[in-house]
Amino acid sequence: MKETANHSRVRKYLGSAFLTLVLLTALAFSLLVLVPKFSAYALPGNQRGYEPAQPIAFSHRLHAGELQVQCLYCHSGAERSRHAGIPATNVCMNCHRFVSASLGAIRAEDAAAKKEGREPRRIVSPEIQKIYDALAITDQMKPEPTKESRPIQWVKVHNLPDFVYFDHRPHVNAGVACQKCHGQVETMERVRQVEDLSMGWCVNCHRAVDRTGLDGKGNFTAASAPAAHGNTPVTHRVYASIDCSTCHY
Amino acid sequence: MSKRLFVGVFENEQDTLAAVRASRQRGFKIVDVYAPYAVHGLEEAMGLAPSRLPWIVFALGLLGAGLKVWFEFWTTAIDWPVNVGGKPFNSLPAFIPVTFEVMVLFAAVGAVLSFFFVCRLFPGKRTLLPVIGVTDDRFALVLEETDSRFEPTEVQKMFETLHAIHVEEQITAEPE
Amino acid sequence: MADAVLTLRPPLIDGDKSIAQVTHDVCAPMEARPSGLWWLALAASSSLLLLGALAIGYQIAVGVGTWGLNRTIGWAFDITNFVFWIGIGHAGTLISAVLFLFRQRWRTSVNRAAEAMTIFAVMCAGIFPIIHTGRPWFAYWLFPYPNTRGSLWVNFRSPLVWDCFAISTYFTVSAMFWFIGLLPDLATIRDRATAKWRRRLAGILSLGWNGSYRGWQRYEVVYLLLAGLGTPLVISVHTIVSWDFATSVLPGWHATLFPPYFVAGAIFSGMSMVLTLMIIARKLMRLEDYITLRHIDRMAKLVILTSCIVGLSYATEFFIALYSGSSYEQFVFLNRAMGPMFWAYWTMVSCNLLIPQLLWFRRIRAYVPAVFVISIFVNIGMWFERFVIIVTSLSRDFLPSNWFHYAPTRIEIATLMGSFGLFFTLFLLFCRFVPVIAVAEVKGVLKYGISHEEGDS
Amino acid sequence: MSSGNKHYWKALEEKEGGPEFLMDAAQDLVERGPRQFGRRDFLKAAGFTVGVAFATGCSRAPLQKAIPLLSQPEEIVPGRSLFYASTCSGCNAGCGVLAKVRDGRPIKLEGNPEHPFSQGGLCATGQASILGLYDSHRLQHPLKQGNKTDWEVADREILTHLASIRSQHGAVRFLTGTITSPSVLAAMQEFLKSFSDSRHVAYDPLSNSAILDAYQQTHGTRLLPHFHFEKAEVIASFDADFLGTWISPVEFTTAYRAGRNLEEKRVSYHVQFEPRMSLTGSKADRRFAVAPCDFGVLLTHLTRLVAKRAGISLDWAEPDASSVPRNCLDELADRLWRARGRSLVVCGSQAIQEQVLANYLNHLLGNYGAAIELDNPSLQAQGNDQDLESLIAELQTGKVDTLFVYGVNPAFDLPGDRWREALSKVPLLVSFSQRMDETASLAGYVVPEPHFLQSWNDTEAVSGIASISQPTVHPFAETRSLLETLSVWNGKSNSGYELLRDFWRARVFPRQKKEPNFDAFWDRSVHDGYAEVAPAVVKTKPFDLRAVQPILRSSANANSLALVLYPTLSMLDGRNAYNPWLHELPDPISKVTWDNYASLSPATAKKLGVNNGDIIRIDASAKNLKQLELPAYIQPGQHDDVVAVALGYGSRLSSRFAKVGPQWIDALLSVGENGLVGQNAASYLELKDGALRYASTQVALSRTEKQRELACTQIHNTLNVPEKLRPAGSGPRSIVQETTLAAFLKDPHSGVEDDEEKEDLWPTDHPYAGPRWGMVIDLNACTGCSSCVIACQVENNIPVVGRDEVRRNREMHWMRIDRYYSESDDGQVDVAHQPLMCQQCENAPCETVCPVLATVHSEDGLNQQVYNRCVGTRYCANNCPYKGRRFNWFNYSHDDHLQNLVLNPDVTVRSRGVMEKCTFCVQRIQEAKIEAKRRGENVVDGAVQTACQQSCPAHAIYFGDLNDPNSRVSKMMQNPRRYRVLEELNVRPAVGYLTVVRNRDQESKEEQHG
Repeated sequence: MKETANHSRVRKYLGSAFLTLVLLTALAFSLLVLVPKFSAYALPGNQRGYEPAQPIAFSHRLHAGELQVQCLYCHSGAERSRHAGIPATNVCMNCHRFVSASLGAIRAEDAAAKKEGREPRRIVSPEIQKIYDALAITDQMKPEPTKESRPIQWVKVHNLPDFVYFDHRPHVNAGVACQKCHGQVETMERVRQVEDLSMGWCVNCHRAVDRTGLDGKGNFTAASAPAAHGNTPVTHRVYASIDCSTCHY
Repeated sequence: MSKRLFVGVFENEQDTLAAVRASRQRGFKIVDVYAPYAVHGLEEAMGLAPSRLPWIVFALGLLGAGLKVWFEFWTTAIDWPVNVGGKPFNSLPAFIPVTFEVMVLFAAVGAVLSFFFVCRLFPGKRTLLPVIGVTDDRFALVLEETDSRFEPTEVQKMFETLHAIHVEEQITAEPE
Repeated sequence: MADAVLTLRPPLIDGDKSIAQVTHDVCAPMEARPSGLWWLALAASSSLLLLGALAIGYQIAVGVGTWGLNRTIGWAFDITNFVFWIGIGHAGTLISAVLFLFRQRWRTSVNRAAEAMTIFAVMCAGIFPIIHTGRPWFAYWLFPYPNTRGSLWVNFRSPLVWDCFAISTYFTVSAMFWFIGLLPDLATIRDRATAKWRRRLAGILSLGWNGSYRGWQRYEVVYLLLAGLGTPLVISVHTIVSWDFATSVLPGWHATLFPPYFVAGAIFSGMSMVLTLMIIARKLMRLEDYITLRHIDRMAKLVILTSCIVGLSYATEFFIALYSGSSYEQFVFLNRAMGPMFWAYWTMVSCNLLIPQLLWFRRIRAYVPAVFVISIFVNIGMWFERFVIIVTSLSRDFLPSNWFHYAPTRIEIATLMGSFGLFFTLFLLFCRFVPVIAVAEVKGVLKYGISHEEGDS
Repeated sequence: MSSGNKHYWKALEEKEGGPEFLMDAAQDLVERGPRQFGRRDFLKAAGFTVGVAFATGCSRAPLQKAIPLLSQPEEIVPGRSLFYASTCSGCNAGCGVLAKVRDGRPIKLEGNPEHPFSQGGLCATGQASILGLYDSHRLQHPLKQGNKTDWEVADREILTHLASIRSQHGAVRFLTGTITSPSVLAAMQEFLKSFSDSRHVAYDPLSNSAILDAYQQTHGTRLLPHFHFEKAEVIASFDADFLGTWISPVEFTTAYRAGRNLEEKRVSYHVQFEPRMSLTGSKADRRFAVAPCDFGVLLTHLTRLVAKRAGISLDWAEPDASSVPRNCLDELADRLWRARGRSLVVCGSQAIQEQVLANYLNHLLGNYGAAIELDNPSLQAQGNDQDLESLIAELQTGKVDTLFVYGVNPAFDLPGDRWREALSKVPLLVSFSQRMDETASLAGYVVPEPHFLQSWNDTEAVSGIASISQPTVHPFAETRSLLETLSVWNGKSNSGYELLRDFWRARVFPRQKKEPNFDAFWDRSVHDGYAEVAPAVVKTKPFDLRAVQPILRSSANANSLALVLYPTLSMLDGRNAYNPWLHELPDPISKVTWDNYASLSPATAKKLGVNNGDIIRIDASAKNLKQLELPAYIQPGQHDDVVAVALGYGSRLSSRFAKVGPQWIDALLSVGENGLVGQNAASYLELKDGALRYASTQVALSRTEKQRELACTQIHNTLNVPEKLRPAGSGPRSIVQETTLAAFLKDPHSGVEDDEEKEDLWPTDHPYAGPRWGMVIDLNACTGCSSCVIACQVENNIPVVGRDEVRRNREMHWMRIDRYYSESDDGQVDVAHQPLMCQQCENAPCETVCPVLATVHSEDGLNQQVYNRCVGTRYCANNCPYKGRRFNWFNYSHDDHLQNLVLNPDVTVRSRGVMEKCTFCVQRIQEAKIEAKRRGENVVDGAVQTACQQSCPAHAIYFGDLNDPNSRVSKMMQNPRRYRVLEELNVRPAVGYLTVVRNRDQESKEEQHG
């Protein structure tokens, strides 16, 4: 009777310890698995991390990063219009009328041609060829009557809900860096949505601007503080309203 | 460890009350009385201390009200002040109704939960009845043998004189 | 009735029952097979329920436009039904809480059913604020919860938000109150149950209640506390409902009188609904000994009282309008009485004010069928009261160019019927599976009335 | 909308990628419209519940494409609107418009503020004509015997036919409406010249032929003078609805308002004689209901009185007594005589004799050269009904071999059966109609025109003002403008652009001296939309007194009523029957939509024992015309012997509206038993002594047992509450506050109820430190013409809900015009028009009650409405004293993808179950703010114009920043006539109203209302 009790107590103890161990490891493991899993989940409409494949493997890293092409060179609408805009194909042609392939490829062709003692052929990279196809022109920039021109159908990356009106003008002209909302595009091979573009995200940035100014360093002049509407008209201040009708109408 | 209990079963509340009073005179330890309904006067007869539930509930009520009025003030005046119909951001009078409701909610839920807690009531609990019928029409007085002065026959006699319809002795092995 | 204290008063329960008998009488209908009548009633009410469900489904799928509303009259049947059902609910809490505080022991026979009625009525009421919105699937936006919008909270100045909190609190508290009261009876059922499933079920629900007096002592305290909380709650709830209208600028809505007026009206309608149900129940389930003529008599007296209060409110409204000197206000009330919807107004007055006066006569109070009919009239009248307040005020407000009329569509009527279907279906199920009378409490008062001065005062 | 934004296309042809443009636009719109729509359906929205939230949490939104242009024209920036000057073709008035073009598609027409006579105003028809561009029922290609064909075939066959006619010297007739385009006229003349027997017959369905014929008699030239209402101090109008539908309403409204400027204390006196209550009559200072048969006698009387004052004795016999009291005529004669040279008599009658008398009156009063100009006449109505008479004779005898029909619909807008049978006799009937109307359906060939925003054209509506219509978008389909078609048939086919340029170089350029070189002239004309050139020389003889004959007998005949056929400003002659916006636009007086009806005076209705909506039978069996059964409408102010029926209804173009609006179990059709909207009354027109008569038919009325509830947006007509419900001692409600000129001159504040600011319970937390938007509406200027209603509808994507929904009082117009009658003791019925929209209250009752903060106040004083936050409790609408809010009871259909292209991309298309309302065109405010920010300036006064304000021909609406003491609106807020509706509620509206001031002597008696 007695030792059975002891025995049972021992077994219970062991068992419980073992069980605890198992449970702890299981918990740790499941946390390891689940936490990233759940954090990856998002509420409906949140497309953060969206990175669609584009009809042309256009590299922002190459153009905006290495070659230092300014954002507004192609997305010139951002200054003048609500939409930053996707550049018209003829904008691409400003350069790609001359640049039809990577420098390396061209050099190689030249070398090969020299070796074979012939005229170097014009090298056209398959991606750039797509631009020419869109415009229905040959690599000699001559119209190609057989083909018909058709615009390139890019895939839209940053989609806002239909009932929100976002306007690039005030942001760009107030000096908000493109990267603030679009992330380090100049480092992206393919553009990815880095912010969740939720209402809270917009509103909280607007609040921050009103509190501490654009650079967030709090060097906000009295004139631009919301408190002092009177002596400076709304339209003048770097003042981000959080009125509903700023975005919803 | 085991206990020795004497259960006296009665038919109506008067007899039960009498029995309770008698047992206390004789200094028997009353474990509990079981009744199909709340018999009035038993509380005094058994000499139970008044419950402290009201204080818990009062505190919870205050808590609820406080939390709510703060929350309303914070949301409408601090976190996101909005001009609604030209009203001031802190429209305290308008916050009162909801505050009141939340106070009642906290208090009421608190009362019930703490009741379940102190009475150890929970779904699937194994019911312990001294005798069958205490939830129908029987009243049961349960005494416990405490010391040598405790005289079973005397208990028996007392119960009979107070017209208990039935007396029984139980040994329980329930842990303290 | 101070003289009653000295006189020998009749018992609360007839037939000099023994405790065991009480248990038996109340549990018998649950353990017996349901009568054909019950099945018939259930069939009727559940088919109404189905009809209502279809109507609501169609309305949610197609749009609120399927109701007879228009740009002048934004609320009609929906909110009328809402206020009506909330009102019905109030009698339950009144009987179980207020009368308990006043030590009205006769309540024990009716409070269980009354509380059940409260819960079911609040369920019916709760439907309407949700389905009346244009986008019911967003109704949850009325509750403040942290969100990705910044966070965007709710407008705590809006009576509709107050409603949300009031109704949900009211439902929770009534439900708990009801369950606490039910606890000992569930134990009783458990211990006398022969069917295994019933014992199992009652066993789980009764939480292991065993009638220990230490339990009883705290039980009494909690019950008292809940009653104490429920009483101001019930008043606050209908006050808040009345504020839906009182806080507006609309003539006919914008009245400080509303809170007491609405609370009285609620008790009025609730009491008569209790009468309606109890009179049916005592007949169906042979509980005449428990729900005695004296119970009916007392409730009838309450009905007269509240009817008079409501009548006074009607009069006061007119006086205030006259006294205010605002021609808009004055017009609204003239328009109620003599405008295109005069019929609704006079239905209301005759059902709520004139007909109940019959109850002054002891003979009529003692004649159950008469009381029954009157209670039905009051139910109708109180529905019309809300209809009149809401629709006639909206239909002709400040700018004559906006004046318009209102007629309900089939969908609306079906929805109203549906809510009655839900109510009666639930009530019938309740009669079948739950002791309609608070067994433990009745046992407690069995001995009362023989020569005690306790009892009603 | 500064003129700096205005651009012009050198030529559409030069613009690359035009089609992609539209594709892009379509893409964008197809996504915007329907996708929103989709999101609104219940199942998907239900997906917002938490359960589904996680399921859909990681899923991606539907793929969206962004399709740039291949090659982007310089001035085109996606997302920015451009304004192109053009000329409206809604009617013949030829008002100047600016077409707002967004991403390649026109989305709105606005009045061109610089245009000489329309001066920025644009009427409802003009505003709504943009919808015609996106009308999916417009003909997409030529038709042969009603079957699709292509232009080659059509041209070849028509030309061969014409060749044979030339050889056989057959008769060719060109039947058109008034053509104001000189280039088209020239081309047509050239075309007709090539036939031995050819004639151009022009008529106007709403004819003014009698006026021209009268001038033929009195001045020896058939012309329509140019009226200048702004120069008239006394206006006597004999049934001329010049503010509503007569000749050039926008121009006349603008001028009329200029002549009644209270701020400058110059107010014209306007007397109106008319059988029915017209829009113009509703504004008159003195108005007499006169039976049509009495006008002759009336004019004769007035002529005698004026002549007496002029010291001329007329040897005329004593005419019948006129229905207008003698003393009133005397008074009018006095006023006219006192204001001689500064007065104006206009007459809308189609009886040439009456017109001659009117001319004589003007002659006696010396108004020629002052308020009436003859040397640069109006060309807005050139129809000649005598030609029409001879034409039908020719048609019936089968003499005509080929008939071209352009711009009119004789099978519909002329006495139908007779014309249909006559037209069917023509071997070759060619129609240029844009739609399959009654005539087109009879035609052998239909060679459709494009919409006027799709082709080059020009207009000379008033001699000396040549304006240009330029295309703002490619034709979507195989349509060809008349100009091009004629050039093809004339054998030298060319693009419309070239044709117009050549014509202007040859014919218009020489008529001006300003610009030495044509290209500069052309560019400026296209940019401005018009050019002022030397008017064509017209020779008028001195007034010929022999023409003047008195009318002594009134043709009244007892026990029968005169049927008065009139145009409504929405349907006109029926040309707008395709347009749902105009069908749903409430008639400014009766407030009835989606129907025409027989309006009766209250007395007559009583006699017949009919109420509104009872169907009555109109019987003219005397002239063996088929009976007409129409619902009755009781119209205060109408003459007792008159039953008035609107023209332009019952067109086959309206058959498409059977199922417009939401469809559910209780929904009714929007059309009548005939499957059309309303019924065509044109068969009761009479072509008699050389003029189309609109009021000459005598009819008998009888009531039927049938009923048809009219879809009326306002069922209570006066500010007085019904007699038995009136609280003791309460007068009419002071919603519309008015006074008389006499009282006004004594005290400008007269008639305004005291309106001091009320105390607030709490100190306000809300200083409106930036701009604060406000509006003032001058009720005295407002004529109720309703162009603001349509302008608002176009600007704000307001859906059409259909007849049944309007009948249920669920129309969606954000801006409505309330109309109240009041009767003075002398039986004069006064009308007040009150435009009413959300009043943007400072203490808004709607905001306090919204549980979810879906409607709150902005820091510039707007009452914002956030559609996507709204759950639709309708609490706000219940609590709105003005009922300025509109609820989306259903999903209003946006499934016509072509029509969706008219949607304004700056405004959300609202979903089912949400509240919506006016927000002072907040999208325009935002645009102006952002642009100002971009330029680092303030928003200057006038930079933001609301749609209603922009379109108002009477310039009755002022909008701007109330915090800027120098803005026009804050000056108007200080105007002594300013009051606020329901001031006593202290909700503090941001909208002020200016009192109505009637040009009368007796003090205004408020009790008279009712």
